[in-house]
Amino acid sequence: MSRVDGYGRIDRTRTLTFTFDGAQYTGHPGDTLASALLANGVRRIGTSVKLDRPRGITAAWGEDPTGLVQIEEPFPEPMLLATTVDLVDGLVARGLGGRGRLAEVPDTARYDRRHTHCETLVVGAGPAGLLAARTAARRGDRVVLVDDRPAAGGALLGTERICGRDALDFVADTIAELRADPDVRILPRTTAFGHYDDGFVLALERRTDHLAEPPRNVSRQRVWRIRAGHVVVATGAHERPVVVEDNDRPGIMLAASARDLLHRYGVRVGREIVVFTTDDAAHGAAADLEAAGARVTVVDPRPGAGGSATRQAQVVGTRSDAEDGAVTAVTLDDGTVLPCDTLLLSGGWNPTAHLFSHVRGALRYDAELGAFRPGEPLDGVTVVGAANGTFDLAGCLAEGRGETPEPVARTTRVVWRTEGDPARQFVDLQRDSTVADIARAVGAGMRSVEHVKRYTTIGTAHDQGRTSGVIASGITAELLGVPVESLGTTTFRPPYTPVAFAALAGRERGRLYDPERTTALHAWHVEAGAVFEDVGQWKRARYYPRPGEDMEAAVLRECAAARTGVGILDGSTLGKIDVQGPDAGVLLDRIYTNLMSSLKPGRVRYGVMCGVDGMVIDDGTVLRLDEDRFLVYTTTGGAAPILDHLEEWLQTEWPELRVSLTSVTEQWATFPVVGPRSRDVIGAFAPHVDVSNAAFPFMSWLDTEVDGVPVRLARISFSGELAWEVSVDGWHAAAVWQRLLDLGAPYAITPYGTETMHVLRAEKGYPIIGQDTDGTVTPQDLGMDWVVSKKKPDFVGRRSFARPANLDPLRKQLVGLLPVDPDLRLPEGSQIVELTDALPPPPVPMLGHVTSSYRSAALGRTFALALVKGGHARIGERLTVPVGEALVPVEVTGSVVFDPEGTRRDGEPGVH
Amino acid sequence: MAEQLPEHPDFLWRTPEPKRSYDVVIVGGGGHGLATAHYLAKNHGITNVAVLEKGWLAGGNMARNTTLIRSNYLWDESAAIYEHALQLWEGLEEDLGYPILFSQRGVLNLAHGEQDVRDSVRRVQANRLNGIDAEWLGPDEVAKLCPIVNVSDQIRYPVHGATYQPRAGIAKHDYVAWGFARSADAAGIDLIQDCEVTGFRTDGDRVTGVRTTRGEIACGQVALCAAGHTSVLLDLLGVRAPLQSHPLQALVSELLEPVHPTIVMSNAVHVYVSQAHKGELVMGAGVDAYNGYGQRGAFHIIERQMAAAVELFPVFARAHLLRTWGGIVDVTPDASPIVGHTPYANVYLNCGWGTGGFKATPGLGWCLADTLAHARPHPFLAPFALDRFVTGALVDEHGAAAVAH
Amino acid sequence: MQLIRCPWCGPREEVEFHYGGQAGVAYPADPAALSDEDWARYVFVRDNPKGRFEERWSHAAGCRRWFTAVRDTATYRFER
Amino acid sequence: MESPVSTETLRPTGALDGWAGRFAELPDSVALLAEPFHAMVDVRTADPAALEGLVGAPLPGPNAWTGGERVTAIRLGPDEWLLTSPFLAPPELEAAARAAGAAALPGARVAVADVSAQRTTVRLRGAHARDVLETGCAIDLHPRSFGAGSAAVTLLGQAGVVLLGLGPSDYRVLVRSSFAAYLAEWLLDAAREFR
Repeated sequence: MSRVDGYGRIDRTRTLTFTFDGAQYTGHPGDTLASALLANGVRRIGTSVKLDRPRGITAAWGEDPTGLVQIEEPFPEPMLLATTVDLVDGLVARGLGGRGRLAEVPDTARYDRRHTHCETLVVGAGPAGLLAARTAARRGDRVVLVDDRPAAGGALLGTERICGRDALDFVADTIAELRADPDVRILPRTTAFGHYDDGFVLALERRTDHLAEPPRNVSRQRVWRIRAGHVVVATGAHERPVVVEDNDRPGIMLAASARDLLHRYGVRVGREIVVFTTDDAAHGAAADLEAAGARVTVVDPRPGAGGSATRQAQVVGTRSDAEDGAVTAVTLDDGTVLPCDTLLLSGGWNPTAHLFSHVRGALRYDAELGAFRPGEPLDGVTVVGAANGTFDLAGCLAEGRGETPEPVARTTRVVWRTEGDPARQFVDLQRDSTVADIARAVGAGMRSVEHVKRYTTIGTAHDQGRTSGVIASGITAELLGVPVESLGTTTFRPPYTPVAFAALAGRERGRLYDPERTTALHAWHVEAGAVFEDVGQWKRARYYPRPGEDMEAAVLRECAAARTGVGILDGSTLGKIDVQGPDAGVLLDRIYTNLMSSLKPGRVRYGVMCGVDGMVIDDGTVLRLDEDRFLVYTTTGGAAPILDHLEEWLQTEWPELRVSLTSVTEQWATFPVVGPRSRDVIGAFAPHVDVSNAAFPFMSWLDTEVDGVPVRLARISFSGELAWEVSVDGWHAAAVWQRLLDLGAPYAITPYGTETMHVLRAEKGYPIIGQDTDGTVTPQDLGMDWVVSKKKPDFVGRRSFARPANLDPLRKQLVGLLPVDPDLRLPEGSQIVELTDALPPPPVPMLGHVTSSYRSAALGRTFALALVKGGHARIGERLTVPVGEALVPVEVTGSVVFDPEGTRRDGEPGVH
Repeated sequence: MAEQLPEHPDFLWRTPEPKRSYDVVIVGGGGHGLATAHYLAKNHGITNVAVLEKGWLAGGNMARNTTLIRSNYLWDESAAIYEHALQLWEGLEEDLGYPILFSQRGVLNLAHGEQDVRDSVRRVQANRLNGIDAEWLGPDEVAKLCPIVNVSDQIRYPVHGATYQPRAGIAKHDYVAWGFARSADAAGIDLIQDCEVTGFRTDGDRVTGVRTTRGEIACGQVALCAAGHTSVLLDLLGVRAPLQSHPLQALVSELLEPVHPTIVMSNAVHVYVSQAHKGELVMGAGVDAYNGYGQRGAFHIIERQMAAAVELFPVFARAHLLRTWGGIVDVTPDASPIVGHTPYANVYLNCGWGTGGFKATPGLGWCLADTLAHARPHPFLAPFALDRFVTGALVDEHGAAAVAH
Repeated sequence: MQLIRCPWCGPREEVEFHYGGQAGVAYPADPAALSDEDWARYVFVRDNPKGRFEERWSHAAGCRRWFTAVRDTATYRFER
Repeated sequence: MESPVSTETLRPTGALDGWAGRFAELPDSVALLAEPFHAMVDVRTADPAALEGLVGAPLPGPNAWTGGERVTAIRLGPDEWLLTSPFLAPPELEAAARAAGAAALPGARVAVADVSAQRTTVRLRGAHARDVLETGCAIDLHPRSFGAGSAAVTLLGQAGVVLLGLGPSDYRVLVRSSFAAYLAEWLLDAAREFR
């Protein structure tokens, strides 16, 4: 055991048991998996991805490139760093060889997100960040302070003193002051992982993994969406190793990480430690480890660095004769071999400037530092402390206060690597990429760091080049003989650290993945046993099967009811737009292909809309309510886009028109009551209304009241049958629906769904926009020249009708198809070719495709609608539809296959 | 140990100084430009060619795409060029002598609603009649091919089935680009990096020279292969084309043991996933709505993508997003490319591939080289001429390409 | 992830807005008088600059009003 | 033909009638209550002063609502307000708005549309009400930014809403009726943490 008394913030009064690679160990609350493993003397964590070499823990936190583990219990999670996994009782983990395993069972943990706003966001609760947060809070800002570790303090964990006090007291006091401020939110265990425009920062809070018994109703992880007036990046720096031969063995670690492990977890990473550094900070780490009982030899090539005990030399290699592959000795450039169990490396520090870089902050190379640091400042972003390349404590505190610190002379010697075999000098320990790989890339002609990165894969792994990126640039520059600044570095992109997919999905899963829109009758449909279909976000009743019925049987029954008795549909999802104003008719004339301004109040007209490209985008009926008021019905899917379309034209093109548009889709529930007996039902429903053909003709409407409830009746038919649409406000929808069912009971009124609606309309050749059209179909293609006004000088799309391609006689046109075998229903989507007994070799010329296809109760046979090249001229011809291996002959007909004369519109002759 | 990628060759390309003049100047050193150079040399013996790249070779969309290769497009015109490309992909490794890791693992395009099913059957039938491998699969068959897809009818938008193209696949994008580059370089073609085009010298209806940050270069013919930056070049020429450049994002996870044997796309819930050779999940997101040249997009698009992914693939819940990035895609009104003549007699345009440019790379390169060699559009490219927007004869692939990749 | 300033509602998240492309492209006074080329230019061709761009946006999830804003397509920054 | 006579009157139903039981299970810190049957009328005008008499106060400016004794006005857009009233029947409110509009300045047209059933209302209050909203509403809900009298047309989860600040930890949410069930489910789910 390498746990040292008197160090660390773990709770030694309690013991936790965990399993790693099949063996049981113990640790304490406050440990990470890495600290507990090191405390138990476990140094080898896994093997490397390419060369299968043993790998240990290289750093104390998220910058570690080697200590990857697979969690198995409490729930499988791949590719976590042992350094960031909180130890809990019963944890089961294993080391990885570079690839993780996904759980086979669903993750039932909760994830959520939370928006918050502040004047100042401070990322990082080290000395600079704490001061920045305190300064902002004291001036009255709302402050959010996030830090990715469980406790604040950052690098203030060693023996530093601030204003004569122990640094940790300063941390505690500052946190206490911030906590007392209701406008300060402190988020520990929270990693700011992405920085976007306008002060938008995303941060992942790990809320429950450290708890012995995570509550089920609390999210495991939360994505904070922080909108800040000002972002203070105080994210510190990552220590940079010096690359030496065989630098990938377990037991080789960054110097500051060893110090961190000692002070946070009471883990002394070795007894015989060699510290190889070209920077001053590691001398502090050496002193702390020595004080904790280790024997430490410091190797530093800089003349006069450290005390007299420091050896002025360089480490050029490591050796291992240990079973776990851990380092057992290092070799110096003067030939000395120093036995040891641990090698700590430090070549200086790389500012953690990711959050600055995410918003396109330019990084510039600082040759004294041997690192890239923030360059030109950005509006709304301040980088302070080590993240800004300011490494002295006084400087960090000054920057935290918003002051400019005194410049401090730099003493780092920038050494990327020492002498040795480049094939065993690892630059990216996770990708097994070496100095030799970089040399090969340069030899192959690569001159850009991006190419070198891709050639060598350096920086593409889990750690995204935190410890390797700058070194790779440095070594590449050396090999090319150019300055590092001319090469630059690869781009930092979000996320800063890996984030679970489920955390980003948040609560948008299952039923909340996308809203389900429902009509006022939804409960009734459910009760009635409806089978639903998704129509955009709507749940619409597709059919209502009776016991023993499949869809076909149910739809045949529903169709028959509507054609011979009476049926009723919930058509409430149709879009409805209230169009008001003296120029309402002018607007609609410009939007619809036909004339709307000539419609009389009390009357209804069908209309078609096109885009400027002349293609049909929507259709529906228009009711003129008043001189200056229309009610426009759109398709279900068209409700939102068509309102947007109208608003766009009105506001951006014709603002002079005195018109206003209001969506009333949910205001009105609409129920088509359809069939030869519909007059009986409507007559009973509104007994004071004369429902005779003479008094209430086709395509007219009126408002009335039933039991004091305003009701609108309109004679509109999407089936060819005698029909009324009953509209009522949504409050009274359920009651009116039930009333219609009660009154229709004597006529066996039959609720029908969207499938029956589709069959009935298809029998009449009425197209469904989006099913019988696909954005390439004009009104003329649909055989609807009659809906295109010849009188109006212009309307949206009109000019496009005159383009050459629109005049092509071989355009695809809507026709009916009757399979020669009346029992064969063509699959919708089937392609159509010339009549043939055998297909020629591909490519086979195609004539079009089947858009709608049904079995018709009224016809006693199947039929289809199709878009066919030059289809209108082909009526009467036979064509072939390949279905599976079969070649199905079909006859082209007009698109109206049922009651083409329209005799049923006013009810069965003789009735009324 | 995980599966390893093959090593790159010891030598790839020279770093030449630009000459004063070339027979053909290709603007844009991405996949399309490099492939065109390769086929100019290989098929037509034309090697006095420069490829001008403003940054590093293949550093734009070629380095940023999600590497899906398929040819199951709806319309005959699209099917012809993409199928030509797919057939070239099938022999490309041999042609280039470069291990491009072309893995024909098949693509499933999921259908989530009745209209999706109709559109899918329509496309499958069209593909088959065009000689392209395509099948319609029910949910059970989808689950057999890709067991991790949630085909339960209890999800918000249940899977009603899928189209399947077995010959579709993925390839390693850098390897493809570098293979073309190495081949072109070996044939004597100059690949010139850090060379941004800043203007054109014109003489009547011809362009006689290209002005660059590395001096002026005289040219016999010019091919514009600049993808998202095409409009910037066309502005220099005073030519207008119906192009809008948008950010398109993609992302990868960490390395995972194999879980996903094929490629799954879903237009309805906007997701597209494959698992690359080393084990990372590669996913494409939707296009950001606004115009942008920033090679980055908005994060809510990624979040929505993740929600869709976890909904369709519950096992992905604890996979981790490792890296996101963005490319710049040039989108046309009909979601089909624009290739062919410009108002300048010796300048050819190749753009508007939107989200689908990678898969076309060899096919486009082959046909554009042929176009340059014969100074007329290759028959596969003819339908994609700029003048289709005047006649109205569009090749509207929106239905098939809403999430194209 | 922009914070876009609606002239009527103030700054709101990008997701509340609908993008409308280039601003100031007027509907032709007499489309019928245009050549096919000119009509195609109106229907399909829009500027696509890298840099300053005058655009239309609609506050779709808010007041539903269209407005014109100037944005840099390279940095995504709106001019205030 | 004889028609069966219905003895029942046509009783109104609210979009969230079925949810009362689940709402009742919530603690006071996240209390949810459906408030059906508020009359609502959409008014568009360039002369909002014409409606002051009806509302009993000047019509509110951006991101605000004003409550009179019987009628509340919520600003939806630069020339658009939503008048609501739990006391008046929809036709009464619509008629009152039309009557008020008739007195508008010459040329300042007033358009009025009854939208009472277009949206439904949910009241959310309690110590954690803001926490619940902040899981899916991106606007700044800090009381200094969004207090009593504030209003926003915005998104909550994936539903478009009109959000009203009534007082500390007290909000009213107006949602399109077809999204009401989704929003109820969403709110209940967000409130799970506080149960």
